[in-house]
Amino acid sequence: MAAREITYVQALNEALREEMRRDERVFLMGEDIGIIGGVFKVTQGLYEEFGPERVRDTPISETAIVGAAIGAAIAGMRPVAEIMYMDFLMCAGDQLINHLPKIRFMTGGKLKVPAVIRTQYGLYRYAAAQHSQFYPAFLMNIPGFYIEVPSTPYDAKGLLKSAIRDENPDIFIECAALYRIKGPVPEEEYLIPLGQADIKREGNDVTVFALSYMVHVALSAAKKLEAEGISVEVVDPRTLNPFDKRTLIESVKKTGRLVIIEPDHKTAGVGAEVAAIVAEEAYEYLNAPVIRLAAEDIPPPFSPKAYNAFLPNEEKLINAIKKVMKYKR
Amino acid sequence: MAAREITYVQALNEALREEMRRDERVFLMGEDIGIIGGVFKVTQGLYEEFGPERVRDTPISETAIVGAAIGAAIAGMRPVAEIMYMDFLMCAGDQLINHLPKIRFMTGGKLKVPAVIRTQYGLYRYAAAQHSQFYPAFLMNIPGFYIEVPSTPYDAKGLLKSAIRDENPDIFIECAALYRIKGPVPEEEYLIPLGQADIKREGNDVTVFALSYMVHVALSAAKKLEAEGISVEVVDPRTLNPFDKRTLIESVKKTGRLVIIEPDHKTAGVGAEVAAIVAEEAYEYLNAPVIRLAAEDIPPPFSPKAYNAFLPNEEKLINAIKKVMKYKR
Amino acid sequence: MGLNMSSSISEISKEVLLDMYYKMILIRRFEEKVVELYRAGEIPGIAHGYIGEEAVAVGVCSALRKDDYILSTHRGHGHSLAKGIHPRYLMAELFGRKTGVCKGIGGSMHSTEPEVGVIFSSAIVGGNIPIAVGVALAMKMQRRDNVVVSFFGDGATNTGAFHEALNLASIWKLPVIFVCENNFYAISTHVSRSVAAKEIADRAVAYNIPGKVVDGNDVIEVYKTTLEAVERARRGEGPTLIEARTYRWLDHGMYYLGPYRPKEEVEAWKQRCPIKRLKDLLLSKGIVAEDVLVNIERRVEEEIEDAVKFARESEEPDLDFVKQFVYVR
Amino acid sequence: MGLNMSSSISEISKEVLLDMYYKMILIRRFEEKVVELYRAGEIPGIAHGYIGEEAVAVGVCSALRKDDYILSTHRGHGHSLAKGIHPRYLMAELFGRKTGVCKGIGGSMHSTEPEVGVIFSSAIVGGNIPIAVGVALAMKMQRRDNVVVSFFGDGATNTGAFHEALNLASIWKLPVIFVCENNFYAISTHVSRSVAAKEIADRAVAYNIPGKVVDGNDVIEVYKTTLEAVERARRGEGPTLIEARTYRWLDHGMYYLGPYRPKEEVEAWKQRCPIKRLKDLLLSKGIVAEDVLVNIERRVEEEIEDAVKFARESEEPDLDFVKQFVYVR
Ligand SMILES: Cc1ncc(C[n+]2csc(CCOP(=O)(O)OP(=O)(O)O)c2C)c(N)n1
Ligand SMILES: Cc1ncc(C[n+]2csc(CCOP(=O)(O)OP(=O)(O)O)c2C)c(N)n1
Ligand SMILES: [Mg+2]
Ligand SMILES: [Mg+2]
Repeated sequence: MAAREITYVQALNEALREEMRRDERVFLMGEDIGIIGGVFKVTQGLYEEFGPERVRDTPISETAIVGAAIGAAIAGMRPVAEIMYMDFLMCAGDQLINHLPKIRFMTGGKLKVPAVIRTQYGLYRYAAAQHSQFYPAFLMNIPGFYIEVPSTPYDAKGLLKSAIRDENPDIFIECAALYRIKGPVPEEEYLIPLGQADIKREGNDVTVFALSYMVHVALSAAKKLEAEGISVEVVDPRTLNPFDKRTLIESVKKTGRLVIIEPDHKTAGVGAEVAAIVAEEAYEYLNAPVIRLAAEDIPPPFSPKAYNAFLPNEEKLINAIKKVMKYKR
Repeated sequence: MAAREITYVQALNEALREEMRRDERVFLMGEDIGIIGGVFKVTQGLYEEFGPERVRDTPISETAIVGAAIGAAIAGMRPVAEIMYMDFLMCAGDQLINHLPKIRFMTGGKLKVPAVIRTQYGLYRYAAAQHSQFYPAFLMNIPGFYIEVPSTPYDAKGLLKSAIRDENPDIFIECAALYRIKGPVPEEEYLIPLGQADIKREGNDVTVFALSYMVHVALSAAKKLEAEGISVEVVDPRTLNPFDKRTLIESVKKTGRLVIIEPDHKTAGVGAEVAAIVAEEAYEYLNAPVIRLAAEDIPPPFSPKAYNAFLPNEEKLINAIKKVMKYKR
Repeated sequence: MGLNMSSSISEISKEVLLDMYYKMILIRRFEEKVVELYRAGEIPGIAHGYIGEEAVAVGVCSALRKDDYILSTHRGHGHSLAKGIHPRYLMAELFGRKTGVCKGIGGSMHSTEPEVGVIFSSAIVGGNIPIAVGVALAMKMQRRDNVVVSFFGDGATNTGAFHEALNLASIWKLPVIFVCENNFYAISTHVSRSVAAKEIADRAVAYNIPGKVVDGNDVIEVYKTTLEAVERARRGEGPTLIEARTYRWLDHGMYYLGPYRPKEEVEAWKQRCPIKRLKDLLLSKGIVAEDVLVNIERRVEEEIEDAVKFARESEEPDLDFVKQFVYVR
Repeated sequence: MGLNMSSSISEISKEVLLDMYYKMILIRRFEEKVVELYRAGEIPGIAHGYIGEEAVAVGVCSALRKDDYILSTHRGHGHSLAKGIHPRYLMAELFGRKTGVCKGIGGSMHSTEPEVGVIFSSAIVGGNIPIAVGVALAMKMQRRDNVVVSFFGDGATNTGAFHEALNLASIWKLPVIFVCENNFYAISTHVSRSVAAKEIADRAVAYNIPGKVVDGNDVIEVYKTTLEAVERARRGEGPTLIEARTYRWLDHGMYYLGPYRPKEEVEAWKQRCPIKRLKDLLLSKGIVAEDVLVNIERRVEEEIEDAVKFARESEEPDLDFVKQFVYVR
C-alpha cells in the first residue's frame, strides 16, 4: 500500500468525500458544517463539491438534527449528522437514546436506521465543564447503535467509511486533540471492520487497554518502559460496540496484568466494563489487581493547571504499570 | 420505634408531605402531579393540602421542568421535580447532565443546587422500549449529583427526606414495580444518611450485590439457599453516589465471592463499576470469578414472554450463586 | 371552527365517503374491543384509546395517497387503521404476538407498516415530529412527491422537539403536515393550563407557515383542510400546521386516573360524535341508504372478531427470537 | 426599528446616561484587551467578544435594580460588566485564577456573581433560558418583586429549551424578560437560513406575550423598552420577549472561521457604533462636555490595566483546590 502521512482531520474529510462520491444517498447536516467547513474543518471543501443540498447547515437544534437524521435514514438516505461537541448530544438526548438505537428493534426489524452521528470531545482545550465531556460508557450501556472511537488517522478514515456503509446507527466519536496529528493512510481505499480491536503494540508483561487519545499516551509510555525491560501490550478497542472482548481477554491471558487508561470519568466509565469483563471471564489469568486510570470524578475544570491534573497522563501510567509489575505470576 | 406496614408509594407520599410541612421552600412540579396526584399516585392529596402554588402541574416540557427546578434551587427554593418515566430524563438531557450537576462546580461553589429530580422505572409493565428503561450507570458516571435507588418503603421514605434536605442535587429513582409492596416504616420521623449501603441480609459464603428491585429477588433466593446450606449476604447500595465502597469491599473480603444482580443493561451497567472496584481493590480476596446478572443488552421488548426472559430472575441468581460456590477458598 | 358540516361534500366521491365511514367504524369497534380485552387481561402493557377522535385520523389519511407517510403516537391505533394497517396485524401486536405489525416487540405505541405508509410511531410525546421532518427531507432529496404527516396531541406542542422540528421543516420547505389533535387535555392537564398561545394554530406564526384550526369531529372539514395542505406540500411550498379540535371519550389510558374533566363536558362532546355526524350527513343528503351503512357496520364486526381470533391464535415471540432485531447483521 | 436615537432622553438622568457611557466603554476596552491577551497566549480556552453589541447589555442592565438577576451566555463578558461585576474578577476568571468570579473553575463562559445579580451563565446555547424561568419562579413564590433577564442570541431561539421555557414562563406569568441579541449570525449561519419566523419577536405570539423589536445599537431605546418590560414583570403580568438587533464586529470566537459575512456588511455596522452614537447624542444635546467623556475613557483604561495586573498576579487553582466545589459537604 502506498504510504503517505495525513492528519486525522484530513482522514475524516477524505472518508466523507469518498463516501459522498460513491453513494449519492450520503449527505451531511449539522451546525456550521457547510459554508465554513465546520468549526473544526472536518467538512472543509465538501459544501463546494456537493452543494447545499448535500451539505446542510442547520439551526441550533440538536434534537431536530438527530431526529431528522433518523427520519431520513428510515426513508432510505444515509445521513451523517454532526453534533459539534459531545456535550451537546444531551440536547438531543431523547432522539439519541429513545429513538436512534431502538427503532429497528421496536418495529420488529421493519426499519433500519443507517445514520451516523459524528461528534468530538476535546482534551486540553480548557473549554470548561460544558465543552469538555466524554461519556462513551453511557452509549455502551444503551444497546442498538455502534460506537467508534478512532485514535489514529488510519482508523479514523477506515472506521468512518465503514460506519457510513453499515446498516446500523453509529455514534462516531472523534477526539479534537487528535485532529492535527499525522499518521500513515494509504492512497487506496480501505475499510476497517467494526468490532475489531487493534493491538497497537505487542508486549508480554502487561496489557494496557487505552481508549481514544490515551492510545498515544500508552504507546509513549510503552516505549520508555521497554528501555527498563518491561514489555507493554497496547490494546485499542477502536469500537466500543461491537466490543471486541476476545482481543482483550487473549491479551490479558498472555500478560496476566491489566492497566486501563481512559479520558472519561473513572466511576462507571468504559474501564469499569473492561475490568468487569476480565473479572468475569479472565479471572484465573489475572496476577495483579486491575488498575484504572481515568479522568477524575469531578466536572472538567477550566483552569489549565487543575485541568491537566484532572486527566490521566503518561507519568501516572508508568507508575501504574510498575505497580502491577510488582505482582509476580 | 412504632412499627406499621405501609406501601412504598405511601412512604414516598409521607416523605413529601412531611418535608413540605417542615420547610415551606419545598415545592413540587411535574406532569399531572397535582389535580390527579400523579399517574402513579405518589403525590396524592398534596395538591389538596398545599395548593396549586406548591404542587405545580406542568406542560409536557421536561427541559423546562428540570431547568426551572435548577433555577428555583439556585434562587433559594427546594424544588422536587417529577419526571414521569426515567426514559423521559433524556428529554431534559441538557439540563440534567450539562447543568444540574455542574453549576455548583463551574461557579466555584458560589451556587448550590438543592433540587431533587424524582423519577421511576417500571418492571414487568410491558410498556416497551421507550417506557421501560433504567440507566443509573450513566448518572453514576457524571459527577455532581447524588443518586438514590431505594428498594423498600423504609428506605424510600428515609432517603427521600434526606435528599430533599441535602444541599446537593439528587436524582431519586423509584421502581414502579415496588410501589405496592409493603414494609415496616416507623411512625416517628427518621432520615437515612446518603452514601450508606445497607446489608439487607448477613451471610458468609457469597456476597450478592443487588440493585433496587433486585434486592427482593436476592432476599428470596438467599432464603431458599439457606436450606441448602449456602449463606448469602445481600448488599443493597441504596445510593449510587455517594457510593459506599467500604461496605461492598468488606463484604467481599468476608465472603470471597461476588454475584451482582441488577435490572439495568449488563454492558457498562452499575455492575460493571461494582466488579471493577472489586477487581481493583479486593482482588486478593476474591476466590471465584465475579458474575453479573443483568438485563440483556437489547432494548426492552414489549411481548411479556420475551420481556420476562430479558430480565434476570431468582432462578438465574440461584444458579450463579451455586456456580461461584464451586470455587473453593 | 364550523360546528356543523358546513363544507359541501358534493366534490367528494361516494367511494371516499363510504371508505371514511368504514374506517371510522373500524376504529370505533376496534377500540371498544381493546378496552374489553384489556380489562379481561388479554392485552398486556399500556394502551390509549382513540374513541371520539376518529374523524381526525380518517379525515387526514383519506387525503393522502397510499405511498404518503404518516408518523403516529402513543394514541395511535386510529392512525394505523385509517392509513390501512389490517386490524389483524394491529390486534396481534397489541397481544404481543409474532404476527403483529412489529412482531410483538413494539406493542400498542410503536405500530409501523411502511408498506401502507405507517412509517413509524413513537411513544415519546413530541418524539415523532423531528423524525417526520427527516422523512420529508428524504422525500425532497429523492425528488419524490410524497408527503408526510406527523400526528401529535395538544400536549406535544409544548415540547422542544415540536419547536425545533417545525422550524427546520419551514426553513427547508419540506413536504410535511403537522396535525395537532387538540383534545384539550394532556392526561389530566387542560390546554388552558399548559399551552400559552391563544390558539395552538397560532404557533405557526413562529415558523412562518400556515396554521389552521378545524373542527376535528367533522371528517369532511378535516379532509378538505388536509387536502389543501397536501397540495401545498406537493407543490414544494412547505409545511402546514393543522389544529384539529376534538375530544377523547375514554380516560387517558386504559385505567382511571381520577376526575379532572367535568362530566357535562364529556357528555357534551359525546353528543358531537363524529361518526354519527357523518352518518346523519350521508343519510340526510341521500348519498346512501341506511342498509349500506348497516352492512359496513356488520362487516366491521366480523373483521374485529377475525382480528381477535387471529391474534389469540398467534405465537408469542421469545427472547431468542426478538434478539435478532436489534442490529442488522 | 429606529435608525436614529428617536426616543427622547430628557427623562433619563445624567447620572444614568454617564453610567451607560462608562459601562459601554468598559466593555469595549475590556474586550479589546481580551483579544490582545488571547493572541498573546495569556488567556486560555475559548472566549467570545462583545464588541459592537455593548448597547444591549448596558441598555438592559441599566433598566434593572442591583438585586434583579440576569443570566448570561457564552458571549457573556458584556453582560457581566454591565450588571456590575468588577473587571478584576472577570479578568482573573478568564486567566483561570483563584481570584476570578468562579475561582478560575468556570472560565469565560460561566461568569457568576449573585451579589450583583449575575446569577448564572451557561455555555450551552439556550441553556440559561429554562433556568431563568426557575429563578423567576422563585421570585414569585418568595413574593419578591425582583425581575430576571435571560440573555441569548438569535441562534438560541431555535432550541427546544427556548420554546419550553417561554411557554412555561407565560403560563405561570413569571417576572422574566427574554432578551434576544439578534446579531444576525449563529457562528456562520445567518438568521435567514435558520430562523423560520419573519421576525424573532413574532415568536412571542406562540406564548401570548408581548414581542418587541428594538435597535440594539441604540442604548436609549433598549433601556426604555426594557423598563417597560420590567414594569410589566413587576406588576405580575408576566414575561416579554425583546429582540434587540445588533452586530458583532469580531469573529464568533477568538479565532478566524473563514469568510461568511460580506465585508461591506461588517463595515456598515461598524459605522453604526453604539458607543459613538451615545457620545454624539450626549455632546449634541449638550448633556456633558467632551472632557467628562474623555475622563471616563481614561478611568476605564486604568481599570483595565489594573484588572490585567490583578489577574496576572493571582494564583492558579490546583486539582485539590477545585475538588472542594463539586459537592456541598
Ligand atoms: C416526553 C414525554 N413526556 C411525558 C410522557 C407521558 N405521557 C404520555 S401521553 C401524555 C399526554 C399527551 O398529551 P397530548 O399530546 O395532548 O396527547 P393525547 O394523549 O391527549 O392524545 C403524557 C404526558 C411521554 N410519553 N413523553
Ligand atoms: C446547544 C449548543 N449547540 C451548539 C453550541 C455551539 N455554539 C456556541 S455559540 C453558537 C452560536 C450561537 O449563536 P447565537 O445564539 O446567535 O449567539 P451569538 O454567538 O451570535 O451571540 C454555537 C452554535 C452550543 N454552545 N450549544
Ligand atoms: Mg391531548
Ligand atoms: Mg447570533
